[in-house]
Amino acid sequence: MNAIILTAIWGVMMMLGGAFIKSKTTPKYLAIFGLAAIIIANCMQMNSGMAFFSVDVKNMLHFNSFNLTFINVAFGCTLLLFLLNGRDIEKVGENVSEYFALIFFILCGIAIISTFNSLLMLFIGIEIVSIPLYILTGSDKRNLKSNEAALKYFLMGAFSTGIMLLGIAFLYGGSATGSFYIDNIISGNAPMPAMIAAGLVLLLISMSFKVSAVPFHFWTPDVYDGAPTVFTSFMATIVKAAAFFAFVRLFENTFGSMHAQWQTLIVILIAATLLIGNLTAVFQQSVKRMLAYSSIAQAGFMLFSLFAMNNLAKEGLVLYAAAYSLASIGLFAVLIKMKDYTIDGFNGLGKQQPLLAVTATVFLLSLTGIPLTAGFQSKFYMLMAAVQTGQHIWLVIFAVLCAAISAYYYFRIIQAMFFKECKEDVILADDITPAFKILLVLTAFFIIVLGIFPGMLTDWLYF
Amino acid sequence: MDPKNIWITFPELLIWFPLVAGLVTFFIRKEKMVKQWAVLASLITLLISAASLIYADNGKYFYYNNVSYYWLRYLGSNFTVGLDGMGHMLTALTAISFPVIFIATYKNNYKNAHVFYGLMLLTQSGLMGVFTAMDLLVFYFFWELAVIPVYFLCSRWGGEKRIQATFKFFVYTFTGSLLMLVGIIYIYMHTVPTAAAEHSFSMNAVYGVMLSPEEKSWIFWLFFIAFAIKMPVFPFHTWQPDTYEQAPTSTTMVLSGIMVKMGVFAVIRWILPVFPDAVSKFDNIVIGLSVIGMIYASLIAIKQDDLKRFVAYSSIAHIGLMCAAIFTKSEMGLQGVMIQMFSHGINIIGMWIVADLIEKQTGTRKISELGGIAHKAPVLTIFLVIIALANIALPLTNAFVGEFMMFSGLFQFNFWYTAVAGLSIILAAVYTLNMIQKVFYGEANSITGTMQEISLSQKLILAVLVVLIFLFGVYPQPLFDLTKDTVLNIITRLK
Amino acid sequence: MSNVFQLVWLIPILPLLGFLINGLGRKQVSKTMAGIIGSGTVFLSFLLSVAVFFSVKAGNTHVAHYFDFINITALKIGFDFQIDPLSSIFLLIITGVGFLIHVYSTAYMHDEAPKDFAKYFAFLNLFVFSMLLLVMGANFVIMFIGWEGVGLCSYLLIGFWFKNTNYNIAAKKAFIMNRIGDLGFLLAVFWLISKLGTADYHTVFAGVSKLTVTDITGITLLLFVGAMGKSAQIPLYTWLPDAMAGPTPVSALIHAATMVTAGIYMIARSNILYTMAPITQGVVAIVGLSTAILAATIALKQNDIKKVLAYSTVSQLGYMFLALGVGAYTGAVFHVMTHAFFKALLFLGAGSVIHAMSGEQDIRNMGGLKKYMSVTHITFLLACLAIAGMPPFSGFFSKDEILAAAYARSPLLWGVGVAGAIMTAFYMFRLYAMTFHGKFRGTPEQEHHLHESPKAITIPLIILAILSVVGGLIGIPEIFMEGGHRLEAFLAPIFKESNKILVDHPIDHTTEYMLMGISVGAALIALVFAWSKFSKYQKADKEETGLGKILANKWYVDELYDAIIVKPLLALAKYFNNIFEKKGIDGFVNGVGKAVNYGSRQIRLLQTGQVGTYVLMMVLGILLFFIIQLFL
Amino acid sequence: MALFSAIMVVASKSPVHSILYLIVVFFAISGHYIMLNAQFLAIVNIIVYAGAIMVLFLFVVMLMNLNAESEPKKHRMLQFAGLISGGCLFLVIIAAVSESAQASNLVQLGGGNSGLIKNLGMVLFKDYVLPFEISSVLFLSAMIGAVVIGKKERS
Amino acid sequence: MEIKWYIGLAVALFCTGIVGVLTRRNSIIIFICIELMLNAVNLLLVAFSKMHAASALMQSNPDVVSDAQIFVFFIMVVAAAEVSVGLAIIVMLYRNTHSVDVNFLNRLKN
Repeated sequence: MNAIILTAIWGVMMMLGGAFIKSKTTPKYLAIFGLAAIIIANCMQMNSGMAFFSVDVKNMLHFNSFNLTFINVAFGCTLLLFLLNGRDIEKVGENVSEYFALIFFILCGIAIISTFNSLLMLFIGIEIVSIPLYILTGSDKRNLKSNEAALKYFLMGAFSTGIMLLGIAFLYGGSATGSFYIDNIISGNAPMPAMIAAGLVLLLISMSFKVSAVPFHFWTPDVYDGAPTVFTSFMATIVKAAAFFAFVRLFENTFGSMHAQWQTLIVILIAATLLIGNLTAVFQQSVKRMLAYSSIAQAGFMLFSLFAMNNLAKEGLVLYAAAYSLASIGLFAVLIKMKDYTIDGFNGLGKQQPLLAVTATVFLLSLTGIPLTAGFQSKFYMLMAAVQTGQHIWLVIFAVLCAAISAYYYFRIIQAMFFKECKEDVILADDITPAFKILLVLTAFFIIVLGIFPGMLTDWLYF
Repeated sequence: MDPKNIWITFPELLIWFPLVAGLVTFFIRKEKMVKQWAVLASLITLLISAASLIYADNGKYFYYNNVSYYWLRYLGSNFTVGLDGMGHMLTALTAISFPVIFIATYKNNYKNAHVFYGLMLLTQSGLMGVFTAMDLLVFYFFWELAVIPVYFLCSRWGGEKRIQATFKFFVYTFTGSLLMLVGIIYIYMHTVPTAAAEHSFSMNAVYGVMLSPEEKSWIFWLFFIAFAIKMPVFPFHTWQPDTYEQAPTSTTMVLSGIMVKMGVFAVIRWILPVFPDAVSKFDNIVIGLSVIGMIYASLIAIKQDDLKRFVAYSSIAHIGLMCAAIFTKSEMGLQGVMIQMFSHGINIIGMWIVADLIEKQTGTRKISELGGIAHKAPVLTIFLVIIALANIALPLTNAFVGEFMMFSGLFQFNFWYTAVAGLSIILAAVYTLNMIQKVFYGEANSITGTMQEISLSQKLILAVLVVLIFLFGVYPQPLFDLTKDTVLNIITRLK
Repeated sequence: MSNVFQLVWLIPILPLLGFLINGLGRKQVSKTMAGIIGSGTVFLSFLLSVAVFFSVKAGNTHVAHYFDFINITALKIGFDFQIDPLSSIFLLIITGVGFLIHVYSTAYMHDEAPKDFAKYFAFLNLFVFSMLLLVMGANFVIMFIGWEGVGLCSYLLIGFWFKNTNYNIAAKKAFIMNRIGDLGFLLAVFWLISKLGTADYHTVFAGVSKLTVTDITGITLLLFVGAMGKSAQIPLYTWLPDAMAGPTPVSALIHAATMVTAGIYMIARSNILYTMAPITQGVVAIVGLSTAILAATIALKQNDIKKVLAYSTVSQLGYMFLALGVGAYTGAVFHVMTHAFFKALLFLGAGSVIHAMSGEQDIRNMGGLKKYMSVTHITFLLACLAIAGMPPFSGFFSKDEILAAAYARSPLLWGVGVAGAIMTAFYMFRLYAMTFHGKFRGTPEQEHHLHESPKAITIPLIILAILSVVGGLIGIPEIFMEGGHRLEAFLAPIFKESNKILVDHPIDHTTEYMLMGISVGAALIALVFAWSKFSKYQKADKEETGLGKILANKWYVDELYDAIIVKPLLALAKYFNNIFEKKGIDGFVNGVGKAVNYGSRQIRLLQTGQVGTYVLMMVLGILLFFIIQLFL
Repeated sequence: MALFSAIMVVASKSPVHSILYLIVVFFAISGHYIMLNAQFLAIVNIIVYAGAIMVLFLFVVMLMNLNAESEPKKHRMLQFAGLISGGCLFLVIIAAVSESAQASNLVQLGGGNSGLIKNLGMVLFKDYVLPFEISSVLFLSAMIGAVVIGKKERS
Repeated sequence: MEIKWYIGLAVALFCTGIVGVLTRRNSIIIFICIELMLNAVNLLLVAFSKMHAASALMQSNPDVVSDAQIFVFFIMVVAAAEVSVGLAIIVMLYRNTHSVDVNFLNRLKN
């Protein structure tokens, strides 16, 4: 609760602040400060159940250490993003504080969709997340790509909203007494009535649109490519993770009891997502676009949590969210500093900026899933969860083969950085501050620590 | 001997010391200092390993050689490392190889040497981990970690086609180990619950896993492919010659001298005891592949014109024999493999050193361009002839004992496999003598005319190797005594 | 007396020491030093061998265990030596003849540079060491160690002048052919181990009854393959003539006196196995005999003095195997001994001739040498008489014993054997006559520094000559003198098991006299014919025709091997290397990568950038999911 | 009638017309609302949608004076495919759902007063106060967005 | 009057909207069609709420839930918000390209 209300309030503050503060840098510090405070508040609620506001939520939201932990992860990553790329947010346009305000609203939405207990809250939460995103995508107004991305995102987003609503409507109609509470829409694992089934399929589709699972992923590459890189990094990591969390939460609480009846769809989703995502990424020349596809591929792995639906899977999801977000944010942070976003643009980074190159390597290894990095642990959890179900082992094998393919494109960057000669003498767009370096190193370090002791994160989920 | 008053155990030392040393190396700037430091560090590791050999008796000094910490305790995986006979032998091999390699290639200069030597030491630490891991997950960790530094070493300091070659190597092994990972998880999910967690990765749990024969059969393949790629066994070998050819020689020495043993070791440690029935189900296929590989590789070796590729293929042939011998499941075969792992490590490193010396001086590896080195550098020649003959298992050299026992193990398994595999003895003679004759005998030509005799330090290193060769060729018993327990345990499990 | 046995380990160790000193210090030691060390060590072990011999003669044998070579629960192989009549005889031959040849070499190799000189002696000592190991080993593994060791040394010594590529190729050929044999040997050992769990002689021979007939036949045949390689029998004999590339003393020591007889030693050692395997015996006899004939025929037309001797060696070895095949083990060993004497003598003589002719080896360019080098001439003549089997020279006794045994088995064998003997006599005296009689056919400058060789060469010649004259007397047939066959009595303990089994149908004395008469007479005729034909030989370079041509080209055996084995093998290797490896396996691996790339390039096109298409895709997806979920 | 005009929305060439048709659709729907005695929603529908939103649309269209422009067709194939797949979807969903038409779920006209403003207001501000507040956040963000996007960049 | 007719109608409207999205290329019209879809959903929801209310009445419990109508209300709210943003985006694009044709949006592909 703290998180939701505080983010909302802070968003408003930022907005108003934008009206009075003229300097471009202050909003950043404001935002960082606020976010830090909010995280602390959230932790307080998590550890000692201390809530600043006593709102009767009428059971529309539901808080437990599990989703509070997730909120922490999401907010923490955002904080990291602010710290790393605050200056780049300033570069995007002139209404800096508004951007921050929007991000805060998005965070509010994220908090909602990770705690929702009623379809209504889910719907509103998702809208709160998406509408500001449309704007952020288009925020680079002069850039046609950005505009185009915004429109595409908006149209398809709205379309998927319609589908989701239809699904909700059917669920409502199909439920016994007509209710939007996810846990009493259906009970028992009897073969579900057709209307529920229809609702389920529609919801499944709209959610997989949000998490960009094949074949509902088409918006992803274009939008990620078009949007300003800072916001791409935000979208591709935190928002996506949140969407996943909502996805799992929804399906676990609503349809968990009849898991077996819709597993087939998930299997298809996973297979398609892994295949398309990895294959398409192989040939990309622009790193940004490649990362977009790789995010699809990673989504394929996260879908395993939906496939398995056991404790390992849930831990794994949180772990995966953290690992994937950290690595991607770090990588994007490096990418933003580059002049040329193509892979050749990275040539010889290892010589000019060894530190950047090394940290970037750690991120890439983590994304590939090499042991000793968080990436490995998360994949490991997912695979374990999948194997624990004891069915569709072929899918697991397929997944690891795809992971092998992913090594192919991630390592292209490593090769470029270390083993190729750079053409021009400077390949960075702007100078690197020591703080930036330290942060990167910290991130890398944290990734490795998580890779050795994933318990640090997963143990929070229980108490 | 109370475990409490042992503050650190040998396996830990063997893993952590090179790791720390390696990390330190990254921060030394002066190239000369880097080299000295690397040599020193590797020598200290050698001392540690020597000390551990003194306490090799696991009955008396169990707590010196085995230790376990909580790691992912809720997953039931603990950081368990220990040294049994095989572990002792292979860590010793690793510990010996690195100083030898460092000193032998002391004259080679690398761009940012500190990174190079740092990575080398990290590799050593990873290898030590693989050989000491007593927990399947820990094993998998080190298994991967040992490869990463090698990947960077090869594609940073290698030959001109290095990037593709190394990348092929990496993806190939990575795919293999991912498949193995699936197998690991599957086994884990079927281990019996323990007090700490509901499943466990610990060695005993894995050895005692309950699986139906069909499951075991296909998991066996998941594991075996991973190890077969690393060894490499016949159809999975194509990454090897390219990588050996492209990699910087000192890395190649690590690759072929020790890393190859990872595969052999892993088969003995993680396949034989876990899937005994699957092993006896597929032994014919595996042995068949290995034997084919031996002949195939030997034939190709005859045609090789590049010294490095030549050694690579000869090594494939030898590995084939080891793999075949393992799957005979006979004590004789396994003992042979044990001693052969050690001998092959020594011999092939020797081969690489000589090849490197020649390349450094003449600037070419083409066998056809060399010739007549024998009277330019007689000492070098003598060393090479000895090492090469050891490589083709002449009696009283270390390889002979190993091959003799492996063959007789294979013979007990099946006569015809042995007869066919035996042809490789002849072919080995053919290609080795061809090489010796072309490179060393005959008249010197323009390229080899400038050949100098090798320096004292190099002589010393080679002398050390040669001494080892003859020592274990005449009196191999120590190695047998060291590894006897391991072998017998495995045999009893196979029964 | 048994205290000698405490010292047997010195016998092989001394030459090893010599090897180490000469080998490591080859830059330091002077030529004389090297010579002294080399010959001295061998001489010492000769003395020891003599001592051992006498203590064995006194009737006690000895097995010494030094340390465990391999000791695991499944297999125990000790580093053991076994001293008994058989090995003691060979000890004498090896060290004795070896010593003489060392002495000879000091003079013969005198033109070499000091360090090569030292190297030469090092190798020679190493050879003696391995050979001793071979005969002293108490189990097949130790024997195999020596077995491969001698092969190695012969490789090193043949290729001693390594600048000459042809020599290297010859050396390589020798080594590889030996390896082929070694494989057979190894397989046999494995077979023994897998059946009896040990490789010790006494346990094996004791446990022979445990083996099935198949086992024994298989084992013996495989062992015989080993013998073929080492002792140059069909089909693995071609390396021996080429081996003449080495220095002549080497040829004398390795390729005449000792190494090539390792095969005979091995079979004699495991005689009991062979006795139990009649099939193998048949094979051995036939192979031996045919080798004898084939080699003899080839020898008829050779003009290189050493080649002739080489082929004669092959053919003599054939006789020995014939003996083994017909179960006359003693005869075989006997012939080994006598052959060691006279063949060594022949080679050394040839060496002295070559030395005098300053490297010339073609007998067509010699002739009339007897007036220049008398000692060589006399000794050579004696040796020729011995090998031609003229009584009372040593060759007569041994060869006669073999032929008699062959006759006992079947007259046919005997007949062919005699034919071989005749040819032997013929080509030996062709050689002798062309070399020493007639008038000199070489170049003037060769002629004017023709000279008798130095003492170091002639003294060994004389000693060997004496031996090859009287050497036969230790084995006088029963018919001449009761108990005259001392050798047989001496070796009896080794062969008694076999002799129990072997049914010997004795041939009455008249027949035996007749046989002797025939063979000797025939040989005599051939001898005289050859002498008369070639002592007036004139160089007439007319092209050989018909059979002569085939013989001169050694039946084209080398070409045959090259065509049916070497070339196909290389072609296969080439195919594997260039096609199968690159296109096949590696091609597949890379193909996967290419496939991924291609797929990526295609799938990429799905992303058209058109919102319409995207939505359409989505709708299709929706349709698909509905159908799957609700109607399937 | 609703259906017909809906189709016209899709079919008609000029945007203006389709907007007008859409308004018709809204009216039709509101009629249904009343029939389903959701009077409040009916009113809101008329006011918000037909009144506000559509006017907004009209403004935009006028401002771009698109009515003149007759858009060139996109390739028939794609259009046809769209038509087909839409139809299929319709059939599929109907087929899927109609199975579950139980007897009980007939919707009687009249009776019940759930739709009156009073009760709705009670529910809305008692039970649904949280979403109500939250939706304010939504509006805020939308507002900011509109401003950020809409306003001209200086410089 | 049975519920199924309402379902039919709503789904029909919805699919009409989809067809519109698929076939038209003027972004405004596409947007309008999406609005159409939303309204279809509204209709359906109201119908369902009525249905449940009716069944509740049959089981004769007076206080009738009308969540669905609230939900519809929120949908309208959200729709309004979306419209404002969406139109803003379209206008921005029109400023830059002087077209609202979605087919010209193909700078980003592959």
